[in-house]
Amino acid sequence: MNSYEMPLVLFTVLGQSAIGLVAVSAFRQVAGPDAEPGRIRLEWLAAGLVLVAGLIASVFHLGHPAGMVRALSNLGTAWLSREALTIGIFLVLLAAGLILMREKTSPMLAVATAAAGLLVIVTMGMTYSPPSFPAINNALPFVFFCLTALLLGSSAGQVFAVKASQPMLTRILTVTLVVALVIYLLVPCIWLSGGEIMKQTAGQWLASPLYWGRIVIGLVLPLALVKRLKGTPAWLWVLILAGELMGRAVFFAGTVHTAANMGGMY
Amino acid sequence: MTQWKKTDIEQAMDCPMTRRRFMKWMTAAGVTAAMPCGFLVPGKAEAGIVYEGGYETFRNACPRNCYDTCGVVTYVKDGVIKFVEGAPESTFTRGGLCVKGNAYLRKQYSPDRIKYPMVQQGRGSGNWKRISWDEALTRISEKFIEMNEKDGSMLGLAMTKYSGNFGITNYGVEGMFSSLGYTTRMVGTPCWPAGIDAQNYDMGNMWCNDPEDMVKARYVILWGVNPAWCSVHTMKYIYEARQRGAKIVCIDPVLTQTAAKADEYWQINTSEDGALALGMARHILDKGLVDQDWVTQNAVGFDEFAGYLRSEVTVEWASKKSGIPAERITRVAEEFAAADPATIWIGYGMQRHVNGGASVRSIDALVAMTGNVGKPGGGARYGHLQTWGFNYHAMVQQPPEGAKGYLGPAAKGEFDFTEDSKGPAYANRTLNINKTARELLDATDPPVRALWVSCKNPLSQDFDRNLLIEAFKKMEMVVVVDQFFNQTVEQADIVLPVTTLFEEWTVNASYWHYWLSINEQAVKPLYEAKSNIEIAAALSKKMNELKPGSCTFPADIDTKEWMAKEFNKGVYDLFGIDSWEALKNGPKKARTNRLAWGDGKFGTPSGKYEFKSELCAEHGFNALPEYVASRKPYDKLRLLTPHTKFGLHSQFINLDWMEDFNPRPYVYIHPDTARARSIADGDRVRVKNKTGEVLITASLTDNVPPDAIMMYEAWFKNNPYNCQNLVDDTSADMGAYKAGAPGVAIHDQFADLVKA
Amino acid sequence: MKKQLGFLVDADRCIGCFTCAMACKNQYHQENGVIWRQVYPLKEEIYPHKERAFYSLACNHCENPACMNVCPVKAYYKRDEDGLVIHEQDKCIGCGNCIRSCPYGAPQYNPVLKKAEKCSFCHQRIDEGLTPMCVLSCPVDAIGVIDLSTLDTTGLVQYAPGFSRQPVLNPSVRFRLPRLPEVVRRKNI
Amino acid sequence: MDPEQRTRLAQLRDFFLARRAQDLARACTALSGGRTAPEPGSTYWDHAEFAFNKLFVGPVALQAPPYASAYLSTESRLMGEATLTARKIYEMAGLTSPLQGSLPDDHLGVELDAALGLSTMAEGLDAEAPRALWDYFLQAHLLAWIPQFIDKARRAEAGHPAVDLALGHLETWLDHQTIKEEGMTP
Repeated sequence: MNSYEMPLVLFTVLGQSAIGLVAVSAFRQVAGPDAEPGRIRLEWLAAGLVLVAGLIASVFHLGHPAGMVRALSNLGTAWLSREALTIGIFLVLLAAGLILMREKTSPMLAVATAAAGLLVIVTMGMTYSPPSFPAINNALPFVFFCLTALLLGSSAGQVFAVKASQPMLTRILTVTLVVALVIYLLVPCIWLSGGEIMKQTAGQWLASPLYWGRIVIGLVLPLALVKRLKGTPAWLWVLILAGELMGRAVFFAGTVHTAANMGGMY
Repeated sequence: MTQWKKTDIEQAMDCPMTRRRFMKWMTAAGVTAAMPCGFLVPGKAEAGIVYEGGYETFRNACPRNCYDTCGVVTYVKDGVIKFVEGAPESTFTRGGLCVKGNAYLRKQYSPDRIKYPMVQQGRGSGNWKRISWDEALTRISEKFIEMNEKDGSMLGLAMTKYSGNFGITNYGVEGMFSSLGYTTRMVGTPCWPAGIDAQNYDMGNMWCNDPEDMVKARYVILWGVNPAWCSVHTMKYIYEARQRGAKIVCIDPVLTQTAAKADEYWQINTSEDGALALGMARHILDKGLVDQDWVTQNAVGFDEFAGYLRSEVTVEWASKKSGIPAERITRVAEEFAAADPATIWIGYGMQRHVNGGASVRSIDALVAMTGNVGKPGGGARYGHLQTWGFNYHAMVQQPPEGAKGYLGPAAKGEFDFTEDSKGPAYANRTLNINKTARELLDATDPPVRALWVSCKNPLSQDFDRNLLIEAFKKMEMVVVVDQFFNQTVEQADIVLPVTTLFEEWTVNASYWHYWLSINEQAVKPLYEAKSNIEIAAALSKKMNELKPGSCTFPADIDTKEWMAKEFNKGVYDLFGIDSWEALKNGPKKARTNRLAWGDGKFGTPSGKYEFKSELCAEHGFNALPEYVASRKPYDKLRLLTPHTKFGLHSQFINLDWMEDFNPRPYVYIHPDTARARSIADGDRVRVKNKTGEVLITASLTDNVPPDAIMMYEAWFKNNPYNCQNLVDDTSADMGAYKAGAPGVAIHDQFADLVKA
Repeated sequence: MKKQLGFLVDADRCIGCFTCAMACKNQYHQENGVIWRQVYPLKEEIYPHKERAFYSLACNHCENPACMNVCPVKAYYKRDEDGLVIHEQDKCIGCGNCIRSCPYGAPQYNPVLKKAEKCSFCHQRIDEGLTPMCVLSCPVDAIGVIDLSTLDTTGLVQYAPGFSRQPVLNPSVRFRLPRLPEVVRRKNI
Repeated sequence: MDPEQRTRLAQLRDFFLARRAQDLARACTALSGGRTAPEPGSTYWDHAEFAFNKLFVGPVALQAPPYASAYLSTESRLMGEATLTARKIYEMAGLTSPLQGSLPDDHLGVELDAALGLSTMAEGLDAEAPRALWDYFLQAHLLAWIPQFIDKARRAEAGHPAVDLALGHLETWLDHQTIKEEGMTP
């Protein structure tokens, strides 16, 4: 078991939620019903605050936070530097959107910000899939992060969306919940047929109460609620956020590092 | 790599200019007036000696009880040891130490070192008061004088000392005791006495070739020895021998690290080594592979031995006893006889049995009948004391006149080279160190009243620990001289701080290789630590103060001079040096005596190798190296308690650096044995037998046979683990002849275990 | 191929005595628990006898080091003259990315300095023409310094069992595999 | 530092350099301003000495080693870099420990004694150099390890009211230095 790395859990989940909010709101503006798209300004402001909160959390992860300002110096090879850069771009675009917005942003800016958000998730996916974690040395982190973004984007988005576009958001949420449920149940099984370290990772995940907590509270319960209430209650995002936080904690603590098995099978 | 941030003032402090400017201000302001400090005093600014790179180098020697006894180079700056390294001049250690040697800095500068003489209010209570050396020695002297008056002799004072520090000047502890009068001595050794006696009966002395000539061997049998853990510097010669075509066979009840490096490993049934050796001897005899010329020329009694082999020994019997298939025994016996030269290294663990001596004799016979004794690259290697011919000036002290003592023969330990004192009939009362608990309890007229412990940790090393706790309770005073608060200091009345190897002058030789190393005092003793001879001198001064003439040990001594007094012409000739100063630029190797029995003149009464030893028969054993049965098991599983690579008896394992690599003890169990008791890997188990019990973590491995369990002897810092709770004090067969008392059957113990 | 120094880990000669690991501690006095060179016992799936064969591993000074590539503040550099990967601790911000990304666990976290640190191949000693302390201290010459550009690799293997295969990083370490003794067990138990 | 602080410092030095119960009793009575501390020789002071030895002296493994380099070196060792820095600071001030080489120079008692000396010298008129040295000794040395030491001593298993009294006074004296420090009054 590695350390839970709580600062990183908070940073990644909150960051991805903010990006999800912006992306879903952008989608609502561009492809949503032509009625007015809801309280966009408030939504983007919320996203901005959530992202800043995530960044503050990430500071606690650093041994020497003062050095954070130098984090961009290795853009050439380090995905972590690129991640910092893309987050910077996303924040700038978000701020621009907030300033220029009358009652909604120009679609061009909305899409650009969403694209920047996607770029952030790509760089995050690459940063957290080093060769030392065979189980996630692939596109899985990127998939997990996209799911987090979509889940929170569509669920938290309800709060800001106008009545008309809520069914669309609910549909997005339901689909994402189903996809996420399938992926999170399937991935450990795939690992069980993989190498030794993947098997151990699957073992750790399946043995972790947090993993099952996330499946039940973060995915199955919301799915059931959305089905029964035939809509997304405004508070549903709280359950989903709790599930994502639990899931991310398992992602960091339960994924087995190759160095933990030196001298053993690989 | 400290975390001092180089502030600018710190740089400023480094440069002398600031210091001079500061001094100038001091004198100008005339501030040398009344300094408020009560402790610090005006300093005199003379610069210390500064060498290249700012280091002074000193020569030291690791004084532990180890085959390798490495030469050490110590780097000192500002009176603080910064770094230690192996001495490069020795071809045996080649500039290297081991995992323990490299941890010496953590011993020297550990905050847990015992610093001051202290007295415990209530033994075992843990409540200690600090006292001065004067007070401590006064209490001790008053007790000794009171005992002398009550018993009319000093026999009530007992000393238990062995191999905690093999620096030659530390024999000053025995010297201190002699200078107090006739006292009680725990004599003998738990280590290797049965093997010493066996080799003395066979060849007249324990003498092995220079281990560096092992490269010439064509066949090497490592019999019950684990050099990969206990003599890491010898392994490279075994590898080189293999490189040159030798076959390496390892015979051991446990699949040790050495076994993993051998070509062929025999998992022998513990303590049946004698039977196996005799079986091989019988086959060699039948195949006519005996080196008849060598035997007729250099040995006596071979015919009787051959007769015994033909009538009593068969390969099948040997195979049944040892568990090794007959075809294996015959093949290796033939290969061994054919190889020229072939050698067998006999380990100390192998002779720690009730039939240990007999087993060593039968293996010696195997080497002799194949003509491999007295041959470079050959020999029955066990150990030697060729390089220990010092004056023992510190040990040889005269008792005060009029001292009364014990009437009767006094046994002498194997390191006691003094001739038998032809003086009055009085002698020290010698008790068997391997039955310390029983002897301390049973000794009468006078009973043992006071116990002095130095260079030894009885409550970690001596046997039948629960009985020893009783024995300690009976003592009126227990004085322990040690560096760390171990399980013996816990039961002491007075503890005296002793110096480490870096804080005393002494000289060290090895019982395996032929190098000699000086041990210079690199730094001042920390706190109020004193070396053993300084303690002896201080005690003598106090004794004579309270009762003139009660102690003949010189009252003030110079430890460097006492080290030099150990040297004599014999040592200088053997090492080709004209004074001990020559050892300041590195260890020196003995120039002669490195080929055991090369001249064919054996030390036996007959002057030849004695297959049949009358002396051995006189001492109550078989004249021939006959098979002696092993001990009847008194419990289900055999219990083995060998040594770990991370410590030397109870030293080093308590250091935090060592805890990084060796955090806790384990009992090693065969998976089948564990499954039968539903024990899984990592479970807490309770190992019990008639002597006591131990709570420990289980580790499943087939390195140990299904009918045995193994745990290593060790003292972990705050962990009550102690394998001596399970080991009783049953004696080995031989050992009294040369070591003063029989050995101890450490590996003839049995126990059972159950899930805790 | 450019000069690339690396360690030869001769698991056949190695007796698992931990002298190299302690010599490294004796030289650099790392914090308790921070271990630059560790002696890993081979598990029984790879070597049948428990804790009887070892790999002594520190930093493998890879050709394409993960630590150097992922460090956001460029606190690692690879020396051109001999390919050693050196960590500049004062640049380090303690983000732990190198610790997370190195498959061999070479970078360790120093809890007091709150920074990463790792084996530097004793490059100060290499520059003085000396050998690293671990290599010097080994009593059986089971660790050696090799130059991969001129190495005769007969009998050597890069990815020994029990050592994670990472071709992208291309660790500069070569192994000689441990031998197996012919074991004769007692038959009458 | 006002005289009252200085006497407090001297009493603390005597406390931590104490060899036996009487020394502890004398220092503690002084520290508590002679108020009704139990008279010396009663078992109160024996228990104080037992706890004092378990924490700071031995022979058991120390629960709170009173040496700077046990806290400022990479491993809890003595005679580390911090010891030699302390020795150099004493040298700068023309002072040396009479037990140099046997008692580590960075023992708490010795350092408090040095603090006494250095702070006095720093009071001088144009005492620019000693004030810099005293300030360095306080900031980079005393404040670097003594708080850790106090915390470790308090969390240790062995304890006694007399020891807590001394630790309390040590802490207040140290805080007093920092408050004065911020105030930058000479």
